[in-house]
Amino acid sequence: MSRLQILNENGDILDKNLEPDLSKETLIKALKVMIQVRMLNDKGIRLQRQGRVGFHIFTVGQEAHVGTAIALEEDDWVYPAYREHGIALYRGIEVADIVNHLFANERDPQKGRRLPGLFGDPKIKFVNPSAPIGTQIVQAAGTAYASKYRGDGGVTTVFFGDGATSSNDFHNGMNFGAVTKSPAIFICMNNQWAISVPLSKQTAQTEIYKKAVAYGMPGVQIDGNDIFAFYHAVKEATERARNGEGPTLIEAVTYRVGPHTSSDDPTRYRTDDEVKKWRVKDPIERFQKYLINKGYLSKKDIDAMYNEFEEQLNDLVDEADKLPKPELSTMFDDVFKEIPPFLQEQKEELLSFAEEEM
Amino acid sequence: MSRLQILNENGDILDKNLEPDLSKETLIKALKVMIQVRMLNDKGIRLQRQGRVGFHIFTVGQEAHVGTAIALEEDDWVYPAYREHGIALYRGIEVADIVNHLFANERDPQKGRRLPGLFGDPKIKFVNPSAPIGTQIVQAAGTAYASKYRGDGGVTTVFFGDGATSSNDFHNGMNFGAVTKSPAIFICMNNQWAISVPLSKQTAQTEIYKKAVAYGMPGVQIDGNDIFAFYHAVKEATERARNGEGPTLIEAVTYRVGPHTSSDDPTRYRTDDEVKKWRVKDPIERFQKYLINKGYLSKKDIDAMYNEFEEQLNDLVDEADKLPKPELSTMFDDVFKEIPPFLQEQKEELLSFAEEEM
Amino acid sequence: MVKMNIIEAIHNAMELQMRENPDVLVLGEDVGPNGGVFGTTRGLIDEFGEMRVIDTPLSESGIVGFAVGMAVAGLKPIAEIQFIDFIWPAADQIFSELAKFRYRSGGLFPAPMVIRSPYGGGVKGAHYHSQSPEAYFAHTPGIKVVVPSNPYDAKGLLISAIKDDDPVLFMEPKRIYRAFKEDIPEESYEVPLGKANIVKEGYDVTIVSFGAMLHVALDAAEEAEKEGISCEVIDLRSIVPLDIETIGTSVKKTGRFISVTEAPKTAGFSAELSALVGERWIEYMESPILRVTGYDTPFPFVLEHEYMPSTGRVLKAIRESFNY
Amino acid sequence: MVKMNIIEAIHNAMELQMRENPDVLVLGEDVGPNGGVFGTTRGLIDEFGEMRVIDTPLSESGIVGFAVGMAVAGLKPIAEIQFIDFIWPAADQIFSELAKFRYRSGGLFPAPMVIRSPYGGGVKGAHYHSQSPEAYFAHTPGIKVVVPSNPYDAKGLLISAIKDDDPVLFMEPKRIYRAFKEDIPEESYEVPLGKANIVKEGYDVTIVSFGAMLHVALDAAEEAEKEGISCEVIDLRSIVPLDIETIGTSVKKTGRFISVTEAPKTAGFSAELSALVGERWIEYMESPILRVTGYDTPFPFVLEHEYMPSTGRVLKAIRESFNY
Ligand SMILES: Cc1ncc(C[n+]2csc(CCOP(=O)(O)OP(=O)(O)O)c2C)c(N)n1
Ligand SMILES: Cc1ncc(C[n+]2csc(CCOP(=O)(O)OP(=O)(O)O)c2C)c(N)n1
Ligand SMILES: [Mg+2]
Ligand SMILES: [Mg+2]
Repeated sequence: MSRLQILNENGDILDKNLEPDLSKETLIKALKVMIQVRMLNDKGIRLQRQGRVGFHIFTVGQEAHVGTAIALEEDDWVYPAYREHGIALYRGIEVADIVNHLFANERDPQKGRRLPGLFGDPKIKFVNPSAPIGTQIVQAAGTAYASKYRGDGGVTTVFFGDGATSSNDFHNGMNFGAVTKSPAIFICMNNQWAISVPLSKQTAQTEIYKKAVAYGMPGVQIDGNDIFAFYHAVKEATERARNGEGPTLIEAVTYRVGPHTSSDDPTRYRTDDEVKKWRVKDPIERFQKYLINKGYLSKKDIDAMYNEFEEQLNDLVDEADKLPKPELSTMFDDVFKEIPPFLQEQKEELLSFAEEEM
Repeated sequence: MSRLQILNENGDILDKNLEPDLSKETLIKALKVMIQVRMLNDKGIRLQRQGRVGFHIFTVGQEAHVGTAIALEEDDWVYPAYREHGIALYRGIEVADIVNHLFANERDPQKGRRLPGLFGDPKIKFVNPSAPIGTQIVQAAGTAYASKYRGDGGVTTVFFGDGATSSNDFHNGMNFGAVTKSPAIFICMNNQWAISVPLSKQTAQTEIYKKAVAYGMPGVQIDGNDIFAFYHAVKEATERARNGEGPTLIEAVTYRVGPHTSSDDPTRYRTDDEVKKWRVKDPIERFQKYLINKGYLSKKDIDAMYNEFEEQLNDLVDEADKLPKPELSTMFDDVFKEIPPFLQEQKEELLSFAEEEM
Repeated sequence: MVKMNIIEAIHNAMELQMRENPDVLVLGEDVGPNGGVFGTTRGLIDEFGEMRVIDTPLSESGIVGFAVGMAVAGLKPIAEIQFIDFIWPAADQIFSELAKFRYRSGGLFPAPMVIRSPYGGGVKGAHYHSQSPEAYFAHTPGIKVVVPSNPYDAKGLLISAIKDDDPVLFMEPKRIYRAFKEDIPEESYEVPLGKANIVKEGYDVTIVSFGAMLHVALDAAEEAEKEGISCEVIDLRSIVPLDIETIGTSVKKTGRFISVTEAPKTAGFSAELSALVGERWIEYMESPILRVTGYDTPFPFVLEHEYMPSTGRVLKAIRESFNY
Repeated sequence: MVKMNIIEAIHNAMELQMRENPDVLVLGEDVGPNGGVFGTTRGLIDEFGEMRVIDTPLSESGIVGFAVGMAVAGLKPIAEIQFIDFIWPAADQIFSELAKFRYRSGGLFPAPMVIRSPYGGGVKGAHYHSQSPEAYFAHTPGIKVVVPSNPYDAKGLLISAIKDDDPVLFMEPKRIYRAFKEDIPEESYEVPLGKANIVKEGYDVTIVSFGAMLHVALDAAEEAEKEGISCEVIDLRSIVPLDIETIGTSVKKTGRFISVTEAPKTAGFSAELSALVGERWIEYMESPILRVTGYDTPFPFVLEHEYMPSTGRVLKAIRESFNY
């Protein structure tokens, strides 16, 4: 089997039969979201460098994942890894929620409890990501099972990296998903690196989609920088899933163009040449070209999209930056649904200490 | 790929080219060991039913694993699951050590610390098995790596069940073994059941050898009741391993003819018909037929083997049964190499309590 | 009223809850046609079908992680870990995921579910079928830990656990699974989480325990009574949340304290109990704050009864405490 | 003598041991060309090659289990867990395997090795890059647990750990990885496992801590000194085996006790310390046995400094203890 590519690096459709039948509005929305992801990334870097935000997770080069969101229904579930902000944006997360989260301020829906970039939103069934690698893969299989059990027709999609295929819960998720024939879609964002560890040191089976064989599940490999390949592969997988035919593994071959996070220095372990090779495969560039060729958008329209979001983002950042951090007392919320007496006591102790001395 | 069978159920060689070139002595020794395994099993059941021994692990029908031992060198390592007593016997464990272990008496090399059947012996590089399923698989990969690191030419073989393929450490062992190209041989004793869970509920890839694909490793399927198939497949795998070509997964298709352990009642979950179907595939019967056809042994010789071991076993049992359990003070040994002060204190406390009141 | 042992009470709790709430399902190794290796799920698959009573692959991380995903979607899974000694492959799903799901999401993603598992020694289970790891879970904020000591509580606590809005680890004292029967109501009832039970009143020494050890504590207390030492015996029932008030009331009355737990001593839950007494009620104490526990060795096999707290060892501690 | 911070001292210990003993090797995520995410293994791959400095797949269970297999074969692996928060996938290999290998085999199969891992909060690491799980390991018989608080000890304790005949978990206080440098010998030396260090003598209150919290305890003790309260500060260095004697000698002298640990309070290692005091030296105690700890919540992010023991909170406890 060969790697599925529909939209090539020049923005051309390789096989007209595979060109997705999507409305202009949908396509433009998808581009808008990809641009937002890119700009959130760039803004995040700057904020982190300025010390206004504590940490940054790079997403550059992996924005084609937005194709997944186009293929899903509103009631489907998504478990992101941590570079799939596009799914959340496409499904309608408030950009303000993301920005407040980055600043971990009092309006952060997650109450300032997570590293910037690790957010979820139940309104759009975008599950709050963990940091331990791989754990979400088997959880997603369980959520998919819930849809099967209820017969609600829902599908659960889960993202994870190439490094995550080595985790315990990749094995568990694939196995439990397949043996229960749950409507799950496993999407490996194979960006070639797990921090400094290259794929060749991660596994001796570097064609990750072939790992599906071990679980009796179909596996497909796609160009992970091609939004249409995503759309196509996910759409097919949802159909199988909704037909009761069980899960699919999709390997999206892409590249982590940026550092792992703001704490990482990739010059220690990889060459610039390799990175440059991938820059030309940029998923946004090619999609823009396609839309321009198609006559859906002009260069100017696209510039306007950037400018519009830039403004929105700047406003949100200004506002978010001014807000205080969550109140001290919130530390004790959400450990349990209700604060039990022993924790209430600890809370009072801290609050009274704070009053006296802080 | 088809399932490798060399010796069929009637004791006939299917393909003369594959008949192993082994000496009469070796073959007779192998039969003797298989018989010992069977008799240890039968004796163990009786002792357990009489309440003289606390627990029993059934081995009936899985004795063809002895073929592995023939293929290995003395310095190779073996990690058993818990039904591979034949490897230990072939490699020269003292039967008395096993019997004393079953009685958990003061001569038990493991000092009465384990359930009957879970024993190891460093003299024969037969590693003490765990009870948590699967953990040994990745340990074996590490031991194999040690041989590679030292360049000592050693190979590490590890056994595990079909149920164990679902464990975290199957995934880890296969992955670490393959990516480091360590000289490991992974042998899955696919006996169709994990207690009451049939293979079809364990995994959607019921051809277990195909799981090797996920790790970029060769996988082979053999008749797990055929001692020659074991010998052949393991021999080939050792050659690859010693050549630096990395590990192999061998799926030995066999059947757990008995209950899981003395605590299990298989009538709850499977039919007698299924069991009967497998009884005729008995690995010992067919090997005996082969040796008789070959003119290496007569029916009488074989009977003598049984009788001889029966006597040896009875003597050992009589002796073992009389011995007291390990001394109270041994409870505190081997937590650490030396007993640290805080533990010494606990030891003295218990000993003085025992003196006063027990 | 029906007479039930702990196994039957647990079975009954699940059966009733499954009838009442279609979101409740059961998963684990051998829970289907085999009915669980101890029989706690026997027959459930016949009544509720294999979509709701799931024989899983052999992976505890799989079982818990899969259940967490169900809980995220609003189901209420009861995950069985065959022996609690085998819970460690699931440690990441419990410590990093289940316990933190609600908190880390700012309350947006609760994932309440129940993990049931037999624990404890005294059944010739050796090394890996005997351990009592409550302390690991008690030290993990976000998960409740419950241990019944009798059939009535087993049923009522398990029903509460299933109905609870938080993750609950329900530890089952397998040593006394079938030790005795009690009259218990046929219908559903709850024993609240977080409330200890004063099993025996007394005024000289407070003894705190739970699960199978409660009975050892009680036996020792009765022996002590004969020697004229009056012990108050408290059954914690919940380890998290802990009923600190009931312990405090007792300690203030008796001025003497012993906890009885079977896990290794160092950093066991008994240490937490001692620490509470030492930080809150030291002024009332008339003698050292004692622990009777397992020793700091892995769980042995033939010497298990010497390893575990026995009536004799508890009695010795009572005398020591009283005669100090 | 050379000036080194903790990172450098740890690096140096490994480098020297690898030069001395060909059986020592290093494995973990990103330990190769990247030199570890904190730089503790930087350059080792250049000197020792990739057979001895192994970049592993992303699996902690794999890392520890693979290392256990090396140890069974007589090698001495040093396994790095990138952050101790990510140790849970390896829980089964540590709790069920590594810690029990020697015991369960009757002493026939020892498997000594070292697990190194950065731990602790105060570095804006949030939920999963901040935890301090020493209690889980201290409660597991068969594994030693060591935590240095300064470069000298870091090097000497790590060398002892590598040479030790038992498995050792070596927890590295990442908050003070680069906080200060000390003059330490260039050559190999050992700081014995199981020996605490009296960092500051005093006679009013005993404060016991370890790792990064030691410095918080010390700061508070110095503040207290100004108020006329003399604190003795003990750095445990080893949590298992614990130097009970040194603690006892101090407590008998001061009659007051506080432990300072950053993990959640319930069933933390501080509970063990309190329990020891309460069972052994209660007659000497002049005030409640106190703990200053993290709270019983998952580790927060923006509120981390409020969550963790601070000089202020320790000082408050000192005053409480002294003025009781
Ligand atoms: C269990 C666990 N171990 C280690 C880490 C540290 N860590 C964070 S991300 C990462 C690499 C992940 O690689 P991959 O899965 O390929 O995803 P990518 O970052 O490339 O998107 C590592 C090792 C972690 N978060 N969790
Ligand atoms: C981690 C773990 N979970 C559960 C168990 C309980 N258990 C013991 S053996 C077994 C089934 C093993 O099946 P398989 O691997 O196929 O080996 P077989 O017994 O068939 O030889 C189970 C579930 C265990 N020992 N370890
Ligand atoms: Mg990656
Ligand atoms: Mg099996």
